[in-house]
Amino acid sequence: MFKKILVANRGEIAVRILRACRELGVETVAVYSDADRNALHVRYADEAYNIGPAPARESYLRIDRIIEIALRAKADAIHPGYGFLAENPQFARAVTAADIAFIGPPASAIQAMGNKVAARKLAMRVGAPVIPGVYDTLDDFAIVQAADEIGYPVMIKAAAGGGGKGMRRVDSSDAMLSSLARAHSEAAAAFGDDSVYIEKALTGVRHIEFQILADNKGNVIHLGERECSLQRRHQKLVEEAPSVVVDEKMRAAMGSAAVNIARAANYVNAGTLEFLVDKDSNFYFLEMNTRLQVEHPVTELVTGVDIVKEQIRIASGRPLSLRQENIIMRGWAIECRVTAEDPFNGFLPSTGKITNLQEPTGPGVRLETGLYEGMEVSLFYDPLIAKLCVWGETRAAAIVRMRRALSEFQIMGVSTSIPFHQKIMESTNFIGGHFDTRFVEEKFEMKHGGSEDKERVAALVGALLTHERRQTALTIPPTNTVSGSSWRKHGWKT
Amino acid sequence: MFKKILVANRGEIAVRILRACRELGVETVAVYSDADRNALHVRYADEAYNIGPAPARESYLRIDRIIEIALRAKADAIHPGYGFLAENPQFARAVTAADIAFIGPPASAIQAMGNKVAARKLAMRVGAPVIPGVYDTLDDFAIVQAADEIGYPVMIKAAAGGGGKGMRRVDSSDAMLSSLARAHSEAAAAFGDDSVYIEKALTGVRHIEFQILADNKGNVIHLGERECSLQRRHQKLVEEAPSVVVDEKMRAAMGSAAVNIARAANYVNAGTLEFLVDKDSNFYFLEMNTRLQVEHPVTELVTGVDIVKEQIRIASGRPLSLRQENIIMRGWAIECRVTAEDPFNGFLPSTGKITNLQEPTGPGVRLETGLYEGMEVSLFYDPLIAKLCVWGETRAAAIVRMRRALSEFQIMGVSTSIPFHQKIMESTNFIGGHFDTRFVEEKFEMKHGGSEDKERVAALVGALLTHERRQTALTIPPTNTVSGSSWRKHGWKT
Amino acid sequence: MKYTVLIGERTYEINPDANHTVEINGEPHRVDFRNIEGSAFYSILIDNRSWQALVKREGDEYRISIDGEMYVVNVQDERTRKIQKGLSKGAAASGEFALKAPMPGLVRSVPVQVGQEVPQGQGLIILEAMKMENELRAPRAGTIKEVRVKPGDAVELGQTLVVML
Amino acid sequence: MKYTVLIGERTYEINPDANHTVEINGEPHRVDFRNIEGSAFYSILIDNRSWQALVKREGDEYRISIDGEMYVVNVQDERTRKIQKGLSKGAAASGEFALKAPMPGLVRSVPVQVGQEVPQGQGLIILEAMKMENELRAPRAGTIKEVRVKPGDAVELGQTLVVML
Repeated sequence: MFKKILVANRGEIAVRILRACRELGVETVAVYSDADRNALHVRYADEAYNIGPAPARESYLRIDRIIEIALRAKADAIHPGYGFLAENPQFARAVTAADIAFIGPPASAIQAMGNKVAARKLAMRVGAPVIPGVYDTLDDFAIVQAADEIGYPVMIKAAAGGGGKGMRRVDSSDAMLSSLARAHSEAAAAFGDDSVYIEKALTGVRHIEFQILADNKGNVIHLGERECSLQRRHQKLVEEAPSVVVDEKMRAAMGSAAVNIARAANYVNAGTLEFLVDKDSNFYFLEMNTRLQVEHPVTELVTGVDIVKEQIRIASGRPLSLRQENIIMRGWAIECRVTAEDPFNGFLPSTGKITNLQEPTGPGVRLETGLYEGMEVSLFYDPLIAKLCVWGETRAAAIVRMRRALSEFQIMGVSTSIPFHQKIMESTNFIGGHFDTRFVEEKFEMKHGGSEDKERVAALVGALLTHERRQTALTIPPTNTVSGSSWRKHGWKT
Repeated sequence: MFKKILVANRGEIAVRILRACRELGVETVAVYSDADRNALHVRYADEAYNIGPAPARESYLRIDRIIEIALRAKADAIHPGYGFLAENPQFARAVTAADIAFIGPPASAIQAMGNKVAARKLAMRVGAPVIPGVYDTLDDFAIVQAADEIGYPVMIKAAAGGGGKGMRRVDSSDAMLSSLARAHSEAAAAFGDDSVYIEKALTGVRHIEFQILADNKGNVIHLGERECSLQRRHQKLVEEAPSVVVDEKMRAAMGSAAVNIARAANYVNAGTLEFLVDKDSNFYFLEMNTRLQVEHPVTELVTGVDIVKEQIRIASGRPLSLRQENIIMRGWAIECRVTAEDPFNGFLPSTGKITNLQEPTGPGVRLETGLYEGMEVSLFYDPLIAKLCVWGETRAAAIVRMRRALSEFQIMGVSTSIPFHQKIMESTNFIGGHFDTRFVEEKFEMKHGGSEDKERVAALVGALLTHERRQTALTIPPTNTVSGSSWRKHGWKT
Repeated sequence: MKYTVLIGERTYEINPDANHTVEINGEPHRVDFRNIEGSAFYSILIDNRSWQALVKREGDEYRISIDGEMYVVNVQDERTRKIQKGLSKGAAASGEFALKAPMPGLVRSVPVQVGQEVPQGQGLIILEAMKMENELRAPRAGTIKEVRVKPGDAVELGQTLVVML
Repeated sequence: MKYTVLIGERTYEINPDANHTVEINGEPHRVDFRNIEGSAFYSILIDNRSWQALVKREGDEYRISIDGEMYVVNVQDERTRKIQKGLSKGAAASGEFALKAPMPGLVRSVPVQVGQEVPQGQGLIILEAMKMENELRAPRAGTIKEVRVKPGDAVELGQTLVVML
């Protein structure tokens, strides 16, 4: 086992990894930007080093500094978390070159799966279904011919792509040539590589992914699926495990496809295979995420496996202690990604200081967070501020528990996505399991309007606080703090 | 299902039950004493009613007031929690007489199992092993004869007893008559009934209990065992599920004894059968607790069953949806009872205001608490202030997780048992599973003495804060708050 | 003292000095209102109904969260209300309004032109910040007077983007 | 300014004004000390080692919890220390000491008698409160001067139970 692990990340995921290390008895090193000096991950780690100014490119993306600090602090491993450098093969390579273990897949696997066309070809080679499309580099004329064969609508995507850039949907043959021209130029601008490919545009599909674990002895298992269809602009909002549309047979088929692809890629460590599933339960491999996934807790809650600890064990050279037959999903888990965004205002990022915080707890609730009172939510980093996860015996039990936990979660200082999550948990479509990847954007609407009862209480509280201030003002000099009241008006007393 | 449930309790267990109600969509009524106006359970409930002054006998033990409020608020059920009125058959009877459902066993079962001698006889009738002893009302001469047959040491116990009162251990025949005389008078004073019985005093035993659930259709199942041997003066301190000394065969035997006793008592709702287990794995029925147990969360964590929700469902007349074969224990759970007591000073109760609070969270951690910043911990009620529970894949994983969670739990304002729990989690005897009910009192010692490193940091913090105050005093008038510092002294900067 | 409380478009008349009760829009209620020990949390029992409020004062306004729902609350007593009534009539609904960048970012598109009449809620600017595109909307109906940015411009926090009349 | 810090029996000399560093018992360290936004929590980096402190001031003392370990910390600067040195020499170890009830309760037993010499840590009173018996111990060695209660007495918080010399 490692003696000291550097966590090259911030926020809730850094704290998550530091907790795993503390439980494993491994010493920890945090790195932080100027904006994060007081962050929880800095306080939680055994050692902490500044790596530069607030912007990520000057701190959390600085490969050179991170490795320099790992060497200085004598860390023998680095965990990249997700985001930042987690899927950067240069980083994995530089870490390994410095004789430090990289807690993640080998650089070659990151690179191989990073090319979307190469990944799909690899999936096809092992017989995993992919979305009907043309993955070869063809000239535009051949692509148009192929599109006619596949049938419209089709998606044009950049081969080196990711994050929706260079992606466009084409509904008919007429628009194909002009769209291809624009896709080429966008791809060239974004990735320095103008090659594109086409895929059939599927509608009414779900986004379902499989978690896999692979050791460096060739053992590969999967931990079942996660349902991630609730998205907005390709950002996941709510995830659950298992999925209502996956039965045992389908799980076995998709799981074995996932394991076969990972094995063909010589994959080691934790990874996620993303699939689209259509209404007829056909599934298609989409891409692989070669890192720990944001939504890994839902899998942990239903399987009982601690994925971060497994990552660390695998990276330290240990064989998997789990076999496929040990993996049994029990109950149901849901995660809400709580972000500092205003759901009533087009999810506009919200910044400011967290002045008050009340966190949910109790049965079946797991909160992953880097929040604290006094924290500044800035625009430098991802708006994700907490992941609220629940487990229940059934999906229904998990949904009502999530409602309960959301009602307990109070954050003052920034707008958050909590009202959105509350609305989702009340939505009959969500409760019935009827949704696809377009659900949030096409069929879901956020409207203001709390209950009349609550508004009346708010009015009363405002009046009583003002009343108190008026009376206090006569005796002591007024301050700007709101506190200390204990006020009572009883017609009669119990 | 019920429409509105009154929770006749306070503190963490009231909040636990209110959470279950909120998840079930049932409205809730809290009751509170004058000392608890600001308590979490008051704020969490939909309605709240004052029931009298701080002392429990004038508030939480007032059967008349609680029923009056239940009727006024139109509650159709009452949950008693544990302690207070939970095992008072008059309360159960009065609730039922007011046409309100009692979420617990029938009064007759509370009464039957409340008499320790009657409970043991019932156990013997169904063939469950009990501690060798004499449970008939004999004259003292006959008792001495019986003691000689059983063999010393023996325990004299009050038939109507509980909580250790009137209980005494006798090591030889010589002391028997005088001890009996004193036991009679103590029992008469404490319970108004001087009858006593004797039992063989077992040494090196473990306290292991079984959770059962019984519906009113005659279905009875058990949810496996809890290990509760870590006690101090008959107060449990740490519990776990399962137990290291119970294997599948023993679990089946003890579980079936538990189920048989409950069935013979016509028991309905949740209950707990307590056993002693000796070094040779012989088990003996001790007594039954006819209520929700403090330590129920460890069973919930390993079985996935929500015991409080099951209690409510059973009381509303529903049959058990679970069968014995559905109950599968998975992983390991540990609970630490965090109390406001000073473990370095003979567990002296500690009172005061909670000025600061940092609660543990993250993977596998469940906190049951009624704590909040500003709360007054008083001597009116039980010193239990929080239950910290963890789940891990294995016992070892649970122990290291508990250490991690304890290290995150910061409470300022009262002394707590947290250092004791930390010491237990580091103890080789505990880690090895080697302990019995006398372990804490006989083999465990609390010594002061943090690490030198930490003391040095404390010294530095004190000096820097004083330094800051000295400098601030020159410009602004001093206050008694400690805050606002941001101080930095770097030989060089990273 | 009676208070007039404004939340959104609704008005509440609250009199804490009524005989033994608090009057809300003329109806009497038993009220027990407690601060949780110097924090921003309050517990309120209204006729034994229990509520929790989390309060932040911002100038003359309160932001009050009741069991998670957020309300912006304005309180006026009888005197100040009479004074303000004369002054502020309709002020919010007319006059110049400057849309400022709520964060630094990159202008992706400007779907309005000078002279255009826009309804309330019309998107005025699409601003890219972090990984997201954010639509900035008209807070009320009006006419576009100036457009000070164009697609591709990098803007600072607080920079004026569009001016409406 | 140099400070002398007392924790239990140990003494630390701390000089925050040393050139570019803080000296702890003469050894220089790089220190970065931050309050967490007006709370009682502090983050301290000492030569990049990270610690969290939770601080409560009580009169002249601090109660400081470092990662969960509690320390009672007394800080004296050079001047006050010189003054106090003359006054308080040995004061804590002699003089009268009154053992007061730390909570209301019932005296269960009094295992000491007037005139008895007791070592530090000797149990003086067994007090029953709530469900528990609590042993109150001698904070230092001494002689019992008075015993003011007997078994069976109900006592109030703060009532003097035993006086030691």
